[in-house]
Amino acid sequence: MLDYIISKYNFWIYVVLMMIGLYAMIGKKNLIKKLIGMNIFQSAMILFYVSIGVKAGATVPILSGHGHGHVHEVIEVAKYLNPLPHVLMLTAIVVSIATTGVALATLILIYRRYNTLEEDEILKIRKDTGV
Amino acid sequence: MDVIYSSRPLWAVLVSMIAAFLILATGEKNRNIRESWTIMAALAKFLIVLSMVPVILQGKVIEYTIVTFYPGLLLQFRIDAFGMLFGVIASSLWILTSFYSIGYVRGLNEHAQTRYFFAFAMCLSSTIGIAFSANLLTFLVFYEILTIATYPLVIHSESKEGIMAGRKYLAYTLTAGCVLLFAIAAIYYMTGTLDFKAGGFIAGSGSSAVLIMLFAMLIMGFGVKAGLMPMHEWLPSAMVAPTPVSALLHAVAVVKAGVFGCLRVILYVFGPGLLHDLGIWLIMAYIASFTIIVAGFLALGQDHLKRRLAFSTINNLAMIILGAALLTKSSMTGGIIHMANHAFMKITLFFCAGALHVKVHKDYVSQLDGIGRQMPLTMGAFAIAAIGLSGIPPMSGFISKWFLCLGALEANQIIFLFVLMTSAMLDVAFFFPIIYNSFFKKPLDDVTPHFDEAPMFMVIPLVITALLSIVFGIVPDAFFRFFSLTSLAVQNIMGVG
Amino acid sequence: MAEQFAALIIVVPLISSLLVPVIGWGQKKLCYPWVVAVLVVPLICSLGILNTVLTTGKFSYRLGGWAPPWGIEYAIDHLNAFVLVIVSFISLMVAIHSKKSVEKELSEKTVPFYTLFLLLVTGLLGIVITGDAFNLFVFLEIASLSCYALIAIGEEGAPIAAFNYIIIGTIGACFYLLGVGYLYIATGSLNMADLANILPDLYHSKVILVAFAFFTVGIAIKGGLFPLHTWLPDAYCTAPSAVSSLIAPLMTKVAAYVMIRLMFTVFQPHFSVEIVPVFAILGWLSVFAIFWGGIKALAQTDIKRMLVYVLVAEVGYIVIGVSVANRVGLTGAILHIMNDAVMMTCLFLVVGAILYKTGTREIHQFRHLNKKMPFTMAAFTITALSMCGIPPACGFFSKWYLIQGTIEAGQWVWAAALLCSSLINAVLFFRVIECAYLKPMEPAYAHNAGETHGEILRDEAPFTMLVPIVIMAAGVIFLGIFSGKIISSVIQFAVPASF
Amino acid sequence: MKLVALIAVFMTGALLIYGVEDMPRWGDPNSPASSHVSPKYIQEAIEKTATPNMVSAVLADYRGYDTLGETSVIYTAAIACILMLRKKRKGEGE
Repeated sequence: MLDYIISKYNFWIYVVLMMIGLYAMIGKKNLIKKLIGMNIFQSAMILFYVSIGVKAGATVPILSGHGHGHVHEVIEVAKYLNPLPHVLMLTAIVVSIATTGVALATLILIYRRYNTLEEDEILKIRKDTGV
Repeated sequence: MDVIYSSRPLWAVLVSMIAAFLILATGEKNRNIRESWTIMAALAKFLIVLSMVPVILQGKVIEYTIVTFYPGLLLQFRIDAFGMLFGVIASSLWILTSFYSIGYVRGLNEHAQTRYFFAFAMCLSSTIGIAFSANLLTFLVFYEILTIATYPLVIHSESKEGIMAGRKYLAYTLTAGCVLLFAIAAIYYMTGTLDFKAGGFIAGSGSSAVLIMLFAMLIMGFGVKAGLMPMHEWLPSAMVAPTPVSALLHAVAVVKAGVFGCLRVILYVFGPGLLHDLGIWLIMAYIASFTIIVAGFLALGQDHLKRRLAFSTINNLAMIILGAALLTKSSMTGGIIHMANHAFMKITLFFCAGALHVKVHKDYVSQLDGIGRQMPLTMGAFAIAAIGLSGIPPMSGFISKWFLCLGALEANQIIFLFVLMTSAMLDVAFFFPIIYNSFFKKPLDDVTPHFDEAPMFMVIPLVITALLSIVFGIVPDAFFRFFSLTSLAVQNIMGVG
Repeated sequence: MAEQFAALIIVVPLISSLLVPVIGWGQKKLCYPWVVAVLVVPLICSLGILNTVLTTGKFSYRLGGWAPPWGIEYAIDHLNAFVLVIVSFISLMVAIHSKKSVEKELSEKTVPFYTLFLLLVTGLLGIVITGDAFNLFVFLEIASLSCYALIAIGEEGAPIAAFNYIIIGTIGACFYLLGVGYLYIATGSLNMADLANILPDLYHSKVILVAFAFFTVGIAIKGGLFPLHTWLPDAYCTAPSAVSSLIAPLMTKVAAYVMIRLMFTVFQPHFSVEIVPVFAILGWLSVFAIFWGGIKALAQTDIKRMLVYVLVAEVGYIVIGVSVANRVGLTGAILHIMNDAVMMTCLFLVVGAILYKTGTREIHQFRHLNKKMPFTMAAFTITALSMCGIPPACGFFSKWYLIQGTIEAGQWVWAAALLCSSLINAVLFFRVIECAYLKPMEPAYAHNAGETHGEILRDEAPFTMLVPIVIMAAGVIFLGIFSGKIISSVIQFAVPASF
Repeated sequence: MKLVALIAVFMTGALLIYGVEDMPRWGDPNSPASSHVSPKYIQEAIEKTATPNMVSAVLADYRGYDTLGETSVIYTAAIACILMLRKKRKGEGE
């Protein structure tokens, strides 16, 4: 049992992180906190993906000593990590940054209009102004 | 059976649809041109329909496929004797109603006349579509178009009452449309076809419980428009519509479409044999009888002339359904021929009510004392039609009632004979006081004691329809060959079933 | 030729979106004609693709020449060729329509608006055309990001709606990505066709089950399926009218497409039907969606808000078609993707035109609209009738197939929900029609028969708005009449072969 | 609301963990993820793309199209911020 838990501890960690983020996104009233939750959520996802690429006993997927020219000897697959998840996560990181940027921009808009970023206060202001 | 492929059915439907858009394009400014579209379309439609009658009488059918959706699922016209009969009724009466409408709306200086004529033409287009449709899907398509096209006519007055009536009308008919859609989809799923077939096509495709449920749904769906009780509520309310609308649509096109649908279901989807086996014909007949009697009594209680006529319509339509439900040769003949006879007589009555409304602004039965002296032609026509509806010879109503009674005897159901007798008595009870009062009672103060009729545009059509109801009483096969068509239709059904 | 079409359909709007700021820098007014001209290209391309698919069958386009599953491919079959045509056609129509309303609502933001507009279209097209699960996510994000921003510049309350959308939309997208990750762990592949080959052996793996669950939830969020639709009404309603007429019809439909793609081609239908009871759940949720959307719509006085709730119900329609999981139901669902896209676009365009002309969206202020804007209102009426399922408009036919599907599946309640929803729609739309056509009921009017009383001048929407509206309304009728043709030539091949 | 959020979060978490059960051990070199598609990247990258860094090779070449999408995402975000935040400067007409 313990062995089982340890053998997959990467998953436990990312699940816990992700749930923290998810809870912040759904449960928090402050919009900035929601945004932070979103970032935690996405980071957890990135961790998850990157951990898929891990192979025991392998190293980073960069060929050493083959800076230029062709390779003649056979490359051992087991020696290098799986590069694909890393690639995917480079894209996902960019996406997450872009999303954060857009979200921050909307937060600026919201703050300009209501002078607060607390969800219930905004709701109250909107109710009072009769919208 | 010989099948002739021809695009004439399509043109019969399209001609008034095209006219509808021409009317819309012409608009309020050029009234005379607009009205000429209506009349031209009416004449053209009638001629197209009439030109097909001889072919049908030779025992052939005319077919035209508009579009195929799926194998076995298509929009198609197929004209058989039964559809032809309905087509002839609707298209011939449209001409008269067109003239009458012109007199009516101009006489009252109505608003939104363009919309009125547009919707009218659309209604006729879909009515003919219903008459000629070859399968349930086509039927449903035109049936729904008819529902929508009638709506602007029901709410024509744009008064609160009118809008409420419109809502009620839509509530009833659209719900019915949904029920129909479901039932028809289920039939298609079960049988893979929707084509009408004399004597029915659905037998053996499902358990009897399912078939009975489908039958109930279909009759409910079509019965709403036919004013079958207890789904009749919208019809008297819809009498707020202008009188030509009530005349053509609530006496001929719309409600007849409902009855036509019921008959199609009874005779061409389920078929006499199956209904007999399932034993629902008797229930159907009882429902119809119930409607006949109750509507008769309710009519007695109405003071508003058009509402009284509306209940009389419900009463007569139920009689048609009763004829079909009894499943004997004579009763079917009586029911089908009554579709034609009732149409001519009832339209006369509505025309008269409209003439009264336009000329002397009287809508209530109690206001009609002595009006016969002022408007003898109108009230004379009224008398003829009323007598006819009560089933007194030599008017055409007698013929249909005769066959219906014969049918009741053939079916060994004496009780329905009594129903028919009671109904005739009720007819007498709610029509004869009107005739008596208008001719023999001392005129009310506001009645002009000398001859002063409604506009000729209105009087001539109603005189023609009144005369026709006498002619059909004496020579049932005159002009339009209604009788031959009827017997041909019955032959087709009985030949198979 | 078709391969070039497949490449161009994404690249042209993408590159053109880079050029919009350049063009707008010189002359702002040129943005609009540029965008319209550019959007003609995807339409032509998609028609070319559809034509190729119809004549030679499905094909794939390898980006960079790398063979799948190592590289990314566009896998084009009947289903996505069909959806591509819908997306590109509707985006063109909305672009044409947008001229005046953008000038009025967003006058100083024309340039970035049109840039994002093109990017949004690119994203939607990319989602539909791609054959790679991760690539789909990237395009989903392009579409979503532009969506968020376009919504945020709407009326009062739009930024909050947009922020909520960002949060929930990100959850949706991330759930999708989690699903992809789980599939990748179990299979090692990202290519949809490759996944479809590998998956059948793994159907009983828990990883696959979880992946499937996350896919479903993620897509349901993006498509606004009840009860995950909570972000949708505010977001779509507060957006500028040009934006809502683009995203309201298309976002939900594209999500529905992704759902069909994942459930029936990546996973085999028998997995989605037998191993996971997902369709029972989805079907019942759709029933709730239909009723909830309908009832909420009844409570609205603002026509745009009403339409948005109707949209929630319409999503339910499509999902019911998917959930019955039989051939005819799915045909109905795919048909309804097209029909509903056309109808919804038409309705939103009409609302945009009315808002532009009269400045109001309140239904009770629609008096005399039939006189002021006869063509717009005629288009509205036709589409409204189609929404109520009146033949021969297209709404009737999708309803027909959907009901056939429910009957075949023996789901009577679902069928009843579909039927009830047409009645609810009838109430909704006839209420509007009554207000627009019949409300001139001042007491004086009733007698004076409208001869000269209160002459109402015609004040029709501008030409650029009217043209797409009329085209869409005509489309509603034509798609209805030719639905048989469309089904027999396209949709029946689009339904996955395993049915 | 908090309670609902908590329940939703726990359900999601439970689902994720449920799926973990059938996953390969962490770092297992024979897991499908490491054995189906990726070996070819490792073996052929240098030969086909002349890039010793396999991540770069996949990023810019095999899956270069994703990267194009990624840059578009950045572009979208930039334009989105401009659209939302840019205000009319004084003196700028219309």
